[in-house]
Formats: sequence, structure tokens, C-alpha cells
Amino acid sequence: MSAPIQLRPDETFLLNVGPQHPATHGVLRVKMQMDGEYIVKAETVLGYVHRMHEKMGENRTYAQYLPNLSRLDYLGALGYTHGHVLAIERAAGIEVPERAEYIRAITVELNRVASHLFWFGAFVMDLGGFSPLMYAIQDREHILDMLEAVTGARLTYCYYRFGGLYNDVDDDFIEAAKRFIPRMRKSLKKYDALVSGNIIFQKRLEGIAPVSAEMCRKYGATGPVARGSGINFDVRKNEPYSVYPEFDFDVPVYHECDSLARYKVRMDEMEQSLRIIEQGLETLPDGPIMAEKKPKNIKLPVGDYYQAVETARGSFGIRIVSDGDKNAYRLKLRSPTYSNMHLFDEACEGMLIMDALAFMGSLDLVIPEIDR
Amino acid sequence: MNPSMAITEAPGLFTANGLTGLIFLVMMAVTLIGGLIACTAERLVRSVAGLIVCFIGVAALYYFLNSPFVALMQILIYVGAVCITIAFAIMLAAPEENKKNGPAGPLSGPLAFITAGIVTIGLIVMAMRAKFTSLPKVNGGSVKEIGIQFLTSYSMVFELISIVLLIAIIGALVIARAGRSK
Amino acid sequence: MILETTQQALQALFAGSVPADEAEAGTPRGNGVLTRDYKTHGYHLDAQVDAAQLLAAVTILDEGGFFIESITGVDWIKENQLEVIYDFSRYDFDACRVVIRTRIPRDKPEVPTISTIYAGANWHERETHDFFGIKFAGHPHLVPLLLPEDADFHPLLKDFKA
Amino acid sequence: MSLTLLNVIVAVVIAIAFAAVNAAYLVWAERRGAARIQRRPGPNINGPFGLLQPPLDGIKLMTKQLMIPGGADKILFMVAPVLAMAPAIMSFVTIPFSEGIAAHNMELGVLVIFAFASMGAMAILFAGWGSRNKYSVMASVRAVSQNVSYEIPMLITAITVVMTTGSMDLKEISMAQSGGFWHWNIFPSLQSPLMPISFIIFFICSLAETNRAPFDLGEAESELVAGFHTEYGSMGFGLFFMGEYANIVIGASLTTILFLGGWDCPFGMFPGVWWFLLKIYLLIATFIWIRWTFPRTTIYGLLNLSWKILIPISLFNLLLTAGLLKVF
Repeated sequence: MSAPIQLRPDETFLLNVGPQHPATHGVLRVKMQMDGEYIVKAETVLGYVHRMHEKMGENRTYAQYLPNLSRLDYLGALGYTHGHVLAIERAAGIEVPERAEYIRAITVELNRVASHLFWFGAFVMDLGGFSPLMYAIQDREHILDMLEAVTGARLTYCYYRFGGLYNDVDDDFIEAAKRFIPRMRKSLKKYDALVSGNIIFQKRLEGIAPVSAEMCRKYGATGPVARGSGINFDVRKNEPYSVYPEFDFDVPVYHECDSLARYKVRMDEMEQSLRIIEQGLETLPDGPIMAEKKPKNIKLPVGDYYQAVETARGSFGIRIVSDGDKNAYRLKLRSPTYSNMHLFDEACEGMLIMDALAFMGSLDLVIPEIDR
Repeated sequence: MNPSMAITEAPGLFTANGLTGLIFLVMMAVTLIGGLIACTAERLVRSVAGLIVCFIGVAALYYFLNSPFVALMQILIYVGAVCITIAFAIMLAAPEENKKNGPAGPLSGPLAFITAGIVTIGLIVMAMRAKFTSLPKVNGGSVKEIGIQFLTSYSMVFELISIVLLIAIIGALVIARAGRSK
Repeated sequence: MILETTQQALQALFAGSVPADEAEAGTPRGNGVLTRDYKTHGYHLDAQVDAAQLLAAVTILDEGGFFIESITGVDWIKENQLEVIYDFSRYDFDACRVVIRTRIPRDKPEVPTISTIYAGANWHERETHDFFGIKFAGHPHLVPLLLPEDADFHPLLKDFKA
Repeated sequence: MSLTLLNVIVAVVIAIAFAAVNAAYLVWAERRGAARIQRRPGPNINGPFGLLQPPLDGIKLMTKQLMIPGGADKILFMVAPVLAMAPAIMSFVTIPFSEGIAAHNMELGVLVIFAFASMGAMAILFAGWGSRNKYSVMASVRAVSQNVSYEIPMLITAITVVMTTGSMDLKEISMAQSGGFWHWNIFPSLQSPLMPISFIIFFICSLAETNRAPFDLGEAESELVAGFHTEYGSMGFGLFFMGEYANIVIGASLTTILFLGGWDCPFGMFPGVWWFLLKIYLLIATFIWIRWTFPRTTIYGLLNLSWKILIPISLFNLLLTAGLLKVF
């Protein structure tokens, strides 16, 4: 725990972390009022990569808007497009073939593993350990190769369509995915040995940056941040969508509320995602990958619709207010990191700057997704 | 002023003695310049830098006087520890660097000048009158000898210094802890 | 279970008033609580409240253990109204998504802030202020969040021309 | 006399050359080593195995413009890199590479190295203060408190070795350990049974003194951008870099001399300079290995380690050794 601080407002100084700073992983700026190494007050300044995706949602048809979703989060893009297609399918009443849903689940989980892998590397790099990033990227590369073969893109996928998929998976993909699972399990063991057991690493995270469950609720934190604070919340379980009810997987929850708990949650989640992928590959049904009855130009009935999905960073929600036209009257993207990051200002008060930046790393920030 | 004045005939520059004298002069100059920087610099951190230069010069003089142990201790303690402590003290206590220490009276300038002049002239006169005899080498600067001396003839002084340092450490700790709430 | 208690608690705000009928959203409807079909709409309760009742409604949700999902606005330019939509959800397995919405006149867009109840509303309200120009009375720091510091335009208004 | 002067000048030039070549090629070694650890090739384009990379880097650094940030304290800003490099090179003068290879053997070799090493902290302080950058100032305060804290256990441990050997002369310390690895100081002897622990303490301290990971709080690139050398470019940065690697070589040399028998062969045969070089490069390889494996500690963890663990243990070790020396 950090030592108690004595506030001396006349002796504080303003430290401008970002918008270009190695720890912010993008263009995020935090104005920190510092007392020596301690943070007295922090104010996050957003908007450096704001692109007004919501306005684009109003100007484009639903199908045209599909690629936008993958530009939100360049690490776990599939989860966001999944949310969008689910929302439209829900509102338009499109039945999706089972095979398509299975493939969606498999690819989303692969993408989640890829995202967590990158986070793992970047997080350890925030703590000053460089090598795990390279190992993580190497493993992630396998996933990206697989996804590239299927979706045609490495980061900004536009793979899902309303009612199905753009492209069926072939045997190569299934083979590669099956080969990948044991390899990834081995890698996870290696990461555990290399990083999790390291005493410096544990000392850096244990008891650092406690985020209580109540605080999570007040800020609407979701995903690994909430699960590290003892909240058993995972949209895949709480509001089952797609074919997730058919998979047997656990939601890792840790009650320590500290940075280490958030780390452990993500490391365990990778294992759970592998379980889902494994089951999905085993039980992958045959059949079409595209709904037969699907209107060419999708128009949603008047009303508003909400769809939440569990992305790598937490609960991503998309709210579509439709006036019956072929594009949305209002389209709101509820990005998980936005709420998770909001915690930071309050939680980091009184923290050492190096703990605060480790805490920032444990939140798994992707700035374009906050700024949208 | 210049100890080489004691040598009657001026040696050539490239003989051993001449070179020694030259190095000695350089060391003197370093010490003096360091002292001047320390006194006159506007910024306190530069004063510390001057002090370091001064200390290094002094250390070199010690080395020259055949006591390498003292010279090295001078660097280790004065440059490595004391100057850093001073620098920290400055960082802790100097929000306004350029603030002068109170209004200077009308007499302070001349008074300082006169005092400094008297001291300087006194020192010069003393130096001119003193006889510079080369003292016998005591122990060749050996650490062993110094250690034995410390623990036998000068043990009282040695212990007193330790006590002073102990008190200083305790005082520093008390001051440092007072700033914390717990 | 939670669904019913929350519905009753919210309904209590409209004591005496007629429960709103199942009018399609998008057209003006009276204040009141509606249950929605989760399967098609993705949320359970839809309560439209008066701006003055907002804090009371949000307090009910706060006490019920809901967490804040998001706050956003909709510009109903034809009715000359702005709508502020508050999304709430739960962490437990008793899935219950609640939408609180309030309509305010377009020429005087002002609602009370709920950042006093939910600290996390702070950014959401700032963002909504950025995009719609809705003023959140009592907000501690209502300056542009995503837009530039000196932005005096509100891009999500339907009459916004870039 | 003039022959001695010539000797000294030649020795100093050789020391500088050795330091510079080491600094340059240790950067290469570090990059290759890191690349190997991280399963990537590393610099391999320029020359065989990328061996031309260091001179090209040097040319690049030297031909760049030295930028001085506005509002910086120009003099301190420019003095700091020199102050970081010069003492490191001066220390080389006393290191005996083998019985016959030593620039200037001094009776107080251990003290010389510590005295010059203590000046490194000043360089960091001036660099940080002179840059007029908040990150730099924070980093320099960190680095200096770290250097000051770790100098103490390092010195105490060194004194333990000096006590058992009875000399501060690096050459004599090495000679006293000759004749096979069982004579080396790292192995516990009757007089100082805690020697392996001393070695570990000394090694940790030399990591911390050279500002190497996991104790690289002075640069801490993920939180303080680049620490005290954030504002340095071109040769200013180059000098800091060379100073760091020169310090690493000195740290490894000192560890070798104090604990690993200097130029002594492990099997008691053919002692010589190659053994010395082998040992210091093995130690440096360990430095590199540690840097690319461990995450960084926090500043309070670092200071706690020094003041609450290393200093008490080394003091106890000192007293124990003193007592046992008196007994035996």
C-alpha cells in the first residue's frame, strides 16, 4: 500500500501525462496534480481520436455502418461487429443459421484471446518487462493469421453480415484452430511461469489500486475490471446471446479488487475462451452460413433497440433508435472502456505515479474505443 | 600563495618539478574557480556545481600532498554525499530561487569588502612569513596506518565525530518523519 | 423479481396518472412505465419521466443496485424536443435492463445532473452536452469532453451542418 | 619520470578506448541478446551479425544537432553527460585486468572506484535539473536517492571483502584468491561464512548503481518517458549511454575482482586476462538477461530493499566477519 500523503496544495505541480506518453497506449491525456511522486488529483482529457462514429451511424445505412464498428477497437474488433449484427438481427427479426452463430462465437473468442494477449504484453511492458510483449505478439500472430484467412483482414474485420457471415470457414481454419489451442495452453503456462510468479510483478500489483464493487457500480465498470472486483458479471452468462448458452465455460471472478486480480481475470479468461473455441470446433454443425429470409435493404421497425455483448474489454452496448428508415435515427455506442477509464480519475488519487500507470494498464485501454 | 616560491631556482616547465608545479597551479585554479562559482552563481543548483568543482580541486590537492586516502574520501563523502544532500535540500526548500536574503544595508557592501581585504592581506602576510619546510612523511598515506591511528591516538575524536553524525541522522529522521501524518 | 419491484417502485412516481399505453417509441407518449419485450428490444423496462422526476427515478434504481450503462440523447426535431436516455442494468443474474427517458423542450434543454448519485454519469453527461447541447444542471464540470475545448457546436443535433 | 608520464597517458588512452569500444559493442550485445530473448533477429543488417551497427549508430549520434530545450539550464545541461562519462572512464585506470595489465595500480583501488562512482549521481541530478522537464526532475530525484541508498550496502560489502583480504589494492585482492575457484571470495570461508550472500548483495547493488532493470527507475520509460535523459539527443544522449555501459563494465569488473578471483582460472591453471574478460562478460550477460526478463520495481520497493534488507544484512555480515577475523 502506498503511504498516506499530506496534502500541500501550494507545493503541488501539474504533470501532463500524454497525449503522447508511453504509458497511455495511444492519444490519451491525463492532467495530474502531483505532490512529489503522489497524485493529488487527476483529470482525464479525452477526444484526441474522436471521429464521431455515432453521427456516421445516422448517415449510413446499417450495412454501410458495419465496417465502422471494427474501427472502434482495433484489438478486439469482432466483438463490436458482433454486437451490431445482433442488434439488427434482433430488431429485424432475422433468424441466423446455427453454423453461422457457432463460427461467430469461435472467431469472437479467438479475437478475445488475441486482444488479451496484446493487453498482457503491453501491461507487462507498462511494468517494465519487455520480453512478454514479444511472446504475446507471436502467439497473437497465429490468431491473426487464422482470422485473416477467414475474414480477409487482420485487425479491422468486417466479417459478420446481417443474418450470417461473409465467408464460411474451411478445413484449414478448423485444423489451424485445433492446433492452436494446445499451443496456446502451453504458452499460458509459460506466461504464468515467466510473469505471474515473479515477485517483483506481484509486489507491483498486489493491493495496488483497489476498486471496490460499489465503485464499479457507480461508474458502470464492466468486463475484467468488474470481475476483478468480485462482481460476477459477464454478458455472455447474464444475458445469454448467440450460442453461448450451449458452451460450458466459467466466468473467472476475483475478489481482491486490485490490479493483480484484474490481471488474473484476463489470464483465466484466455483459458475459458480456449474452452469455448474447443467446444465450438467440436460441435460445429453443418449447414448454411447465411439466413435464407433476409431483406435486401434492412429497415428496422420504429422503436428503440438495445443489444449488449461481452467484448474483450467489457459490456459493449449498442442502442439503435429507428424511425423506420434504412439508416438509424440515432445510434449510440456504449463502449466499455469509457466507463472503465472513468474510474481512473477517482481511484488514482493518492497513488504513486508508477502505481497509477500500472493501474491504467490493468484497465486495458484502447483509446479509439473510448473516444469513438 | 604559490608554494613553489619556496624553491629558489625556477625549474623549467618540462622537468618533473615544473610539471608538478603546473599541475598544482591548475588544481589551485580549479579550487578557486569552483569556490567563486559557488559564491557568485545566481542559481543555487549552479552553486552546488561550483562546490563540487571546488571539492574536486581540494581532493586533487590532497592527492598532491601525498594522502590519496583523504583525497578519495573527499570525493566520496563531499562530492558523493554532501553535495547531493545539499542539492536535495535546495530542491526541498527553494520555490523562489532569485529571492535575495532580505534587504542589504548601505554599509554591508563596504564592510564585506573591508573584512575580506583584511583576511586576504593577513593570509598573504602569513604565507610570506611562514617557512615552508618539507615535513617528514608520516606513513605514506597507508590506510592501515590511518586506521591504527584512528583507533588508538585519535579514538576520542573519531568517536565524537560518530556521535555528531548520529545526532545529525536522528535529527534528519525526526524532521523527515514530522512531515508525514503517520 | 427485481423486474416487478423496480416496476412498482417506478410506477409509484406516476401515482394517479394513467399508465402509458403501449405506444410505439418514436412517437410522443405520455410519462409512465412500460414493459418491453426483451427478445425484440433488448431491455425490460422503459420509463418515461418528467425532468423533475428524474432524480427520484434514478434514486430508485440506485437503491435497487443497478449500475449505469450510459446516458445519451436523441434529437426529436419534428416535435421540437430533445430526449435524454439513461440506460441501467444489473450485475446479477436477474437480468433487468431499465431505460429511463425524459423529454425536454429543444429551446431550453436542461435536466438535473445525476452525477451526484452515479459518479460515472459525469462523463456521459459531458458527452451528451457535447453532442446535443443539453445542460445538466448542477454538473460539476460541464466542459467539452470528446469535442475540442472551444467547441460551440453540437454535432448530433439534426439541424447541425458541418 | 617522463617515461612514467608517457605510461600514464598511454594507459589513460587505452582505458578510454576500452571503455568506448565496450560501450559501443555492449549496446550491440545487449540488442542482440534482447532480440535472442525475445525471439527476433535484432540488428543484423550492417556488417556480419550487424557488427557495424555500433559505429554507424555512433556516427548518427555525433552528426545530430544537440538540441537544448528552451528554459533549460544550459551549462548544467551540457556538463551532465560529460560528468556521467568522465568518472566512469577514470575508474578504468585502476582496474587490473591481469597481473601485468593495469593502467595505474593504486593501493586504494576499491576506494577510487567508489569515489568516482559516487560522482555519477551528480551527473544524473544535473541532467534532470538542467533539462527543465518535470519527468526529468522526478527521475533524477529517484535515481539519486537510489544511487545514494545502494552505495551504502555496496560499500559495506566491499569493506567486508577488504577486511578478509587485508588490502584495498584490487591487484592484491585478486592475487589473494588465486589457485582455483575454491579460493575465490564467493565461497564461504571460516572467516566470512556469509560470502555468497555478500556476493548477491553486491551484485544487486551493482545493478542498482548502474540504473539497470529491474532498478532502472531513473529512466522508467513507461512512466517517466525516458527519465533524466528525456531531453537529450545526439551525443549528449550518446555520452549517457556510454557512461551507463562503462559503469556496467566497471561494476562487473569490480564484482569479478572482489568475489570471482579476478584473472584466476577456476581450475588453478593458466591464469590470465582472458579469464578476467570471460568473467566480466558472463556477468554482463547476466545483467542483460535480467534486464529483459524482470519487470521494474517501484521506488518504495527499491528503497525498502536497500534500507530494510540489504543494509542490515551487510552490516551484520560486516560485524560477523570482523568478529571472526579476530577469533581466527
